Amino acid sequence: MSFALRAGETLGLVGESGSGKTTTCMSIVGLLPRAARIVGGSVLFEGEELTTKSQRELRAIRGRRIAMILQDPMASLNPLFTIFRQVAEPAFFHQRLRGRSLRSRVQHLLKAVRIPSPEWRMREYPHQMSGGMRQRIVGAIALAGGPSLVIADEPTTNLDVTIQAQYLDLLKDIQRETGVALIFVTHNLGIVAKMCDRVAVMYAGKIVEQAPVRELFDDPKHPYTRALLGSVPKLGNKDPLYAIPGQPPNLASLPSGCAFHPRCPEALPRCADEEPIDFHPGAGHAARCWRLDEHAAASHGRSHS
Amino acid sequence: MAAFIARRILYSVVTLVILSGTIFLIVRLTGDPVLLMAEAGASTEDLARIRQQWGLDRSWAVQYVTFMQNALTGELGKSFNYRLPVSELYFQRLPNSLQLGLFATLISLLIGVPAGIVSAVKVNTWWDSIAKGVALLGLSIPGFWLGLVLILVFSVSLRWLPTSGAGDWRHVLMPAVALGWYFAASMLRLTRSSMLEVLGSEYIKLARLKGLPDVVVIAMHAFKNALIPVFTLAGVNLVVMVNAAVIIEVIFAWPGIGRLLYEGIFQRDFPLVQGVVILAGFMIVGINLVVDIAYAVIDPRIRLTR
Amino acid sequence: MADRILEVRGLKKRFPARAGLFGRPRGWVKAVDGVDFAIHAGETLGLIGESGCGKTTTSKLILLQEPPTEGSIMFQGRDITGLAGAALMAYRRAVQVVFQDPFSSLSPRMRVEDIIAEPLEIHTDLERAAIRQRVAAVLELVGLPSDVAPLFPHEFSGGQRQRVAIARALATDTKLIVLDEPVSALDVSVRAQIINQLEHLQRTLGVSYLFIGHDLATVAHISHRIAVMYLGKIVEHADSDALCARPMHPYTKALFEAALPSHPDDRHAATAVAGEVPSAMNVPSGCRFHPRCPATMPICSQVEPVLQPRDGGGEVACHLY
Amino acid sequence: MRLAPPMSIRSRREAPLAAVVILAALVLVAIFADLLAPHDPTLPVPGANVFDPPFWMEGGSTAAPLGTDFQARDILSRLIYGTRVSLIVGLMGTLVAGAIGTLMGILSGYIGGWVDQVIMRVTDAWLALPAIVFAIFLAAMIGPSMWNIIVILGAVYWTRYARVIRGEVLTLREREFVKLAEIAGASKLRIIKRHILPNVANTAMVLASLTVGVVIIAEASLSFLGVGVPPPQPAWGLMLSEARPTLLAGQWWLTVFPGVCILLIVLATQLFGDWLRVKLDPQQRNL
Amino acid sequence: PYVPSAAAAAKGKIVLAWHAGFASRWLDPQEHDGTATPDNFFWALHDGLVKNQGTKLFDHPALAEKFSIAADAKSATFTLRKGVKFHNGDPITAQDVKFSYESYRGAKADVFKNRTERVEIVDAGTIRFVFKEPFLDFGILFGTSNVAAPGWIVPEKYYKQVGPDAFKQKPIGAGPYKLVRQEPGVKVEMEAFDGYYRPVHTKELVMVAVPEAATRVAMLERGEADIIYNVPGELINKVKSMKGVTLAPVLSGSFFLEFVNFQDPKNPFRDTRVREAVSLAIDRRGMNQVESGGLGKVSGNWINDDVLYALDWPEFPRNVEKAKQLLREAGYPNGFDVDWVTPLPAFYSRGERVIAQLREVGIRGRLQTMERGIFFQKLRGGLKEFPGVQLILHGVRIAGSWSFWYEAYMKCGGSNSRDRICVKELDDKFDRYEKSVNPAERKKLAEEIQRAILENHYLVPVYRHAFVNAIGPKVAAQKWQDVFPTITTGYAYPWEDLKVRD
Ligand SMILES: Nc1ncnc2c1ncn2[C@@H]1O[C@H](COP(=O)(O)OP(=O)(O)OP(=O)(O)O)[C@@H](O)[C@H]1O
Ligand SMILES: Nc1ncnc2c1ncn2[C@@H]1O[C@H](COP(=O)(O)OP(=O)(O)OP(=O)(O)O)[C@@H](O)[C@H]1O
Ligand SMILES: [Mg+2]
Ligand SMILES: [Mg+2]
Repeated sequence: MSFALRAGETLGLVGESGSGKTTTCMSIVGLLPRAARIVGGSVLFEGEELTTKSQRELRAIRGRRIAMILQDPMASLNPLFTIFRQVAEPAFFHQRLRGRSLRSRVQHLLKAVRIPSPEWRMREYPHQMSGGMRQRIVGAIALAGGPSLVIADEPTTNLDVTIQAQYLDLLKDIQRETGVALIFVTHNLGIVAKMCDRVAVMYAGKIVEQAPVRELFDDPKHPYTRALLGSVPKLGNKDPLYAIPGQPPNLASLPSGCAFHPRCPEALPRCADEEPIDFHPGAGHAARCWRLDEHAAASHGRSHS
Repeated sequence: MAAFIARRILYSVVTLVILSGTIFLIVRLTGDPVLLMAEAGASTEDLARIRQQWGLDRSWAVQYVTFMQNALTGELGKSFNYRLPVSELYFQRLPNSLQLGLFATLISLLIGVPAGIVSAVKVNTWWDSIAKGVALLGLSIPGFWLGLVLILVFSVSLRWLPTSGAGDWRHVLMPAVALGWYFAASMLRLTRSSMLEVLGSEYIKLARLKGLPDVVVIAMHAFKNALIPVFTLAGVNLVVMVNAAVIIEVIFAWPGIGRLLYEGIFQRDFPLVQGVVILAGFMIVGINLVVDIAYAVIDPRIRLTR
Repeated sequence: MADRILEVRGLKKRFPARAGLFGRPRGWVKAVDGVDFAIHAGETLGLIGESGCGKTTTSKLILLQEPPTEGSIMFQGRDITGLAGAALMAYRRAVQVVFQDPFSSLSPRMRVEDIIAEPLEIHTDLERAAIRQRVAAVLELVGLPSDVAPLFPHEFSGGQRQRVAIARALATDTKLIVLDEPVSALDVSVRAQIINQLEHLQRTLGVSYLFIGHDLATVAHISHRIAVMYLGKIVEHADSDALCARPMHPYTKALFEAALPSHPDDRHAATAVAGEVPSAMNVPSGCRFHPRCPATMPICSQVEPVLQPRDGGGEVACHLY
Repeated sequence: MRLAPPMSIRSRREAPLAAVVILAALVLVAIFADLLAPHDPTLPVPGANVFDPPFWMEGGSTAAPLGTDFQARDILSRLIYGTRVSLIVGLMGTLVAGAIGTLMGILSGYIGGWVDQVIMRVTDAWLALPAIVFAIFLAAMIGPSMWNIIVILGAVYWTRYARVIRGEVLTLREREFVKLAEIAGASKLRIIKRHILPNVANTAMVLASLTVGVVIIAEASLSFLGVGVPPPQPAWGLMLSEARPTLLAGQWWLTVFPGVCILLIVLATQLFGDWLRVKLDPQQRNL
Repeated sequence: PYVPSAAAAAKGKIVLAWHAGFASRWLDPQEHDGTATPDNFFWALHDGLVKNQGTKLFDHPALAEKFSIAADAKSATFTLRKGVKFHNGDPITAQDVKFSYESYRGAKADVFKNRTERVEIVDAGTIRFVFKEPFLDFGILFGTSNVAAPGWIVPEKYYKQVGPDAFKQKPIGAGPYKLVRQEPGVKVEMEAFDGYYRPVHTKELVMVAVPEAATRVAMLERGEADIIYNVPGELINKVKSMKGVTLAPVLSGSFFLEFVNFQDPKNPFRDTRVREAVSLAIDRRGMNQVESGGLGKVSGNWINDDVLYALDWPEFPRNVEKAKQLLREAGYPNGFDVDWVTPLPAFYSRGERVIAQLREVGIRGRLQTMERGIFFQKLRGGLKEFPGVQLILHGVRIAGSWSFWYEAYMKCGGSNSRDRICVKELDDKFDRYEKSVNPAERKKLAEEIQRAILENHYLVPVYRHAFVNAIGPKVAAQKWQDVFPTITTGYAYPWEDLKVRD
């Protein structure tokens, strides 16, 4: 898979559970579990190759230049340390701030994520915060090192709708103020619609379609993307939903050819044997589907159902 | 917090009542102490006299009530054998037992905790295998055998250490190793599994994502969280080592509480056995309280919510 | 849709919070604080609200997992709060539930056929063969081949498990199924399958649903009527279409505003509602939404509004109207 | 960039071969002790002396290949029969402890309320009672015998099951399949039988596999204190404990052979238990 | 003759490692429990009017310079040695003797109380005990170690002042050693008393309790202990081989077999031939060799020969063939089963040997083990605790008189025999013995009874075992008897005679 992202841009990474979103993010920052390893490819960050860097060099990048917001705000704060300490750590280790300057830095960060009375709140512990506040604190930690890229891995799945809306707005504000680039991992197309400039759709560990957000919603090229869009209920619309048949595949035993072909309503015979390649139906738009192959399109296999 | 501690104390009292009742029954069901106090040819009148002298002629219920009444005033009765108040005997032996228990705890911690951490951090490497091997050995060698081998090697053959008895650090070394060895294994296992659990948590992931040095992540973030169960086990183990290190104390002729208990049991020294077990119970309860409070110090969730 | 299968009146549930030394509660969590609603045969009632507003507690009360502190629950015209013996069993047989987590709601040590057969074993004295037949039939109903019966849950995907859970709920002649966020744990592509399946089952079997969720679009899609809950109270209820067309309570409005766009062009700016749901232990005075309400008035902090009929059917509890 | 396919997880590894082989061998030896042992384990070897060394040493003979003990009995035969005794003690002790503990844990966790309180307080009290007090108590009540030792060890070690199982049940009780059964009208007994018990079985199994070794060592310790499996039964712990003075006298074979047997079985059960734990409990909670 | 500064010459230190934990009550002769163990402490810290020493049974004058027992055995008069003192410097007076006697509450206290009419202080140095009736055993009971201790003197003033319990913590006596420090149950440290009337040779005497035998031997090997008690059979050869170490196999208790309820018609042991067969089956020499390193004694009588009127009896032969023959004659050609063979705890290995030997003649027994306390309790419970066909292997040491043995283990209703054995005609004879005041008649009766028991194999003697101790190189001794000279005990007193090698 490949994707690229410019400074200040927001990329949405959409896909179902287990499609490899988290793994992708973790491999960018070089923190795959012990059992996993990158078998090929490269990660270029501000012109530097990350995959070949040692853990030591990566450590200097993690937290400082690339930060990450994890999915579960309840679990991602250490219960035994104060908010101050946890927010301060990146600045303490990376910028080597101490004493008063460290304190004011932390206050500034907490203010930035709209924590009320930060000088008082930072002395408290995570369990004293509500879920929304915790998630904002995790955001503050991400910002602490002054990163140029923040990867947010489903940061709002456990939040209430109203809190989620607040948080998403906050992220946007911060992005506007600091100009960080954002990779937004989610399975919710609504969030993508709200937040992102570009979208990459993942299926079974691969990016199957990538496009600017409007283009993707208006003119999805990959059948999976289309199906996904069709399966989401919309307010004020009570028509039966479009249900993708079958179940998401198990990554350990992927179908041959295009991984989506067993569930695909438009599958061609070749889909079962040949892995599709990238097609570029428009500027900045890429999709991996044999249907986009001109010749194949001419000789329709099955028709759209 | 106060209510929390109060509730813990209430639980402890219930525990102690159950404990005292159980031990009271058990010692009485195991036979007549008077026969062991008298000579082989003692007459029935002799026995009756001794029985009366110690209040053993009264009904169990009366004996129990008296016992509990006295216990509440800190009076655990007088040992048949030593003719000393049980509490006095206990506290005479306590320093020795504490010395042994603390040394052994230290040894078990020094072996168990670092090895457990290494084994968790380097899980499934040969470090891990070595650590697990050590733990297995610890669990599979009976303490008395290890004790005698130690005496054989370090006292008899090498002549480095005294064989037995209490005294300076050289005396405590072998019993502490023989005692701590077994507990080191359980310490190792526990440290390992609780470290593994913590290391897999989201907040450790986040700590790594912050770009913190591994040492900080493991020593500060992970270990502090993994400490709590280890702490509890160490506390309970300490109490066991202090109060019931029977075998090691016998092998090394260590003048501790374990031997007091051991001899008390075989002599049917009711007040002594009851007293030691109840004081041990107190200690368990006390240690648990200390551990609970220590939790509260370590863990703000408990400190503030309970 | 005239016959009310379930009717709830003045339902309240308080939980003691932080018991003191001798079990003396230091406060009360008013999880459900006076709720009325009715479900008609063959109808779906959607229950929506933010986390902690008492949706699950309401369902627990209906399922008799907790005794209500106050109020009554009528099932087919009969109060069920004091039921025992055969009448209770009859109720247990008619009302089933499907939970959110398809991984936790099936016992990992039981075969699918035994899981589905359990209510049958409890409530009927059918022969093994008959039970097996019934199991096969309900599996068919939820779109699973009947040869999966002897498998264990871990051999299924999330969506399939949820189907098994639904099949179990249908095993007896069920009248009402409580669905507590049945699709929130599922993959996006599978959600639609389950929702379609549920709708299909309702059409063919005529069961009623109490559908609990917090995704507005999903609830609106499946429900005939929707009740909006806030801090243990229903603040607005109406027909699904009417509610979507014109939410009236500021809280309902806030929910709609916070809902995510379905297209990038629908993006709207910062939401009107601020802050988070207060704790159910100290419910604000007056209207419980007033501290967060963008349209709050002095009266809101003093007088608690009651449900009043609203335009387009349904009721709303707000001083604005 | 391509990612490696899902990583093969080591925890799925095969059962530890060594452990399985040792355990299987011990079980076979225990079953066929009568066929394997050259002599009666409780009677002197005719013609042999006390403390004959193993056959390869000077003064040893093949009549008693691993030497003789203080009663001129054949050590090999005693070890072979001892496998039976030690395995029975280890397994049955574990079983008794497991049965009591699991029952207590389930009652405590599932019924809750004062039942829970009582059981937990009893557990606390039990933990404070030294095993030896129990041992002598039971020996006094019903006389010392292998079966009493089993009961004693069961009575001592049930608490660890009770605690762990209770914890497990507390979470199980909140699990949705249990709620579902309750809502469907299942009785408590049915829920315990069909839903709770099968789901704590794994935990109990893991605990059990880790307890066998502990029980065998505990038996040896009780023998040391004179309240273990009574002579002349050839339990390894008893052999080791009876022969301990000879360590000093240089008759190493008397303690080393039973010692090695104990080491082997504890090692094997622990290895097996570790494997089982990883297999059945991938989160590796603190059992 | 009183030597004022006898202890001035005392030097060195001897450490004695014990096989048992110490009980503080052992430091108070007033509560003598009638066993040998406390005598260790009495002999160090206290002194009696008379005591046994060497081969003298009870008539060795100690605090008493001389004594006499009236011919009619109705009174006994003792004259105190002059100038003797307690450790605190107080002189020992006749009043202390009277007090000690009258307030004595240990073993056999009831016997003394019942039989004594009064205690007269004749003058400051003379005291007379007057009995209600002839009290022939008075000397034995009064002066033999290991029996009773009303003749051991405690300081009345001090004893009353601190009370019995505190006395046990800080006893003050008249013995050769005074207490320096004790850790109850663990250690007793003593120092030579320079006011003792006999020379005390060693300055410091320390007793430590070391329950584990191997550890004691290791201590001896390391020089941490100079005398150790109770070397187990397994380690006798090892200790023998240690340099400078002397084994001290003191003859001790007697092991013998009891046929429980043998008079029962259904009991195979009812037949004298069967009992004889058991006797013939026992390999007494082998047992002695293995269990006691050959240091015990294969005696004929089950009663130790160091007590009054003990009958000397030749060793019983071993003859497996004859035993089998007798069993055949008795109608047991294939032998029979014995339900349980119960040895005195924890001498299980002796029990196992007995079983193995009986097995050779066809008698099949199973070992029954029990904890020591339980065993004694069961003995007292009588027949109901030993149903069926049972054998008990007793190991007993009772000092003083043969009659104490008979009373405890043979007499119907005896303190240990209870209802398991009842031989009416012997008991009648024993009654006559008890009533008799004629020593010659008593001796005759005693011998008749003992002979009857042995000839009829009512009890089967096994052997008299050695209580094997070991003496380290530091202790000056030519032979072990120099350190363990006293009969009727297995212990190393009199302590004042112990000497450290120069
Ligand atoms: N440590 C691991 N060992 C083995 N397989 C793993 C591991 N971590 C992830 N996987 C597998 O890799 C695949 C991708 O996982 P990943 O967590 O990246 O998915 P995701 O898209 O983030 O899913 P979700 O939406 O559930 O967070 C999954 O099939 C998962 O089972
Ligand atoms: N057993 C209980 N004891 C005490 N408080 C409880 C209990 N169960 C629920 N509560 C409290 O009652 C309130 C309502 O909880 P409930 O689970 O009904 O909310 P919900 O609407 O289902 O939320 P969610 O959307 O998170 O599932 C919450 O504040 C919760 O903390
Ligand atoms: Mg993920
Ligand atoms: Mg809920």
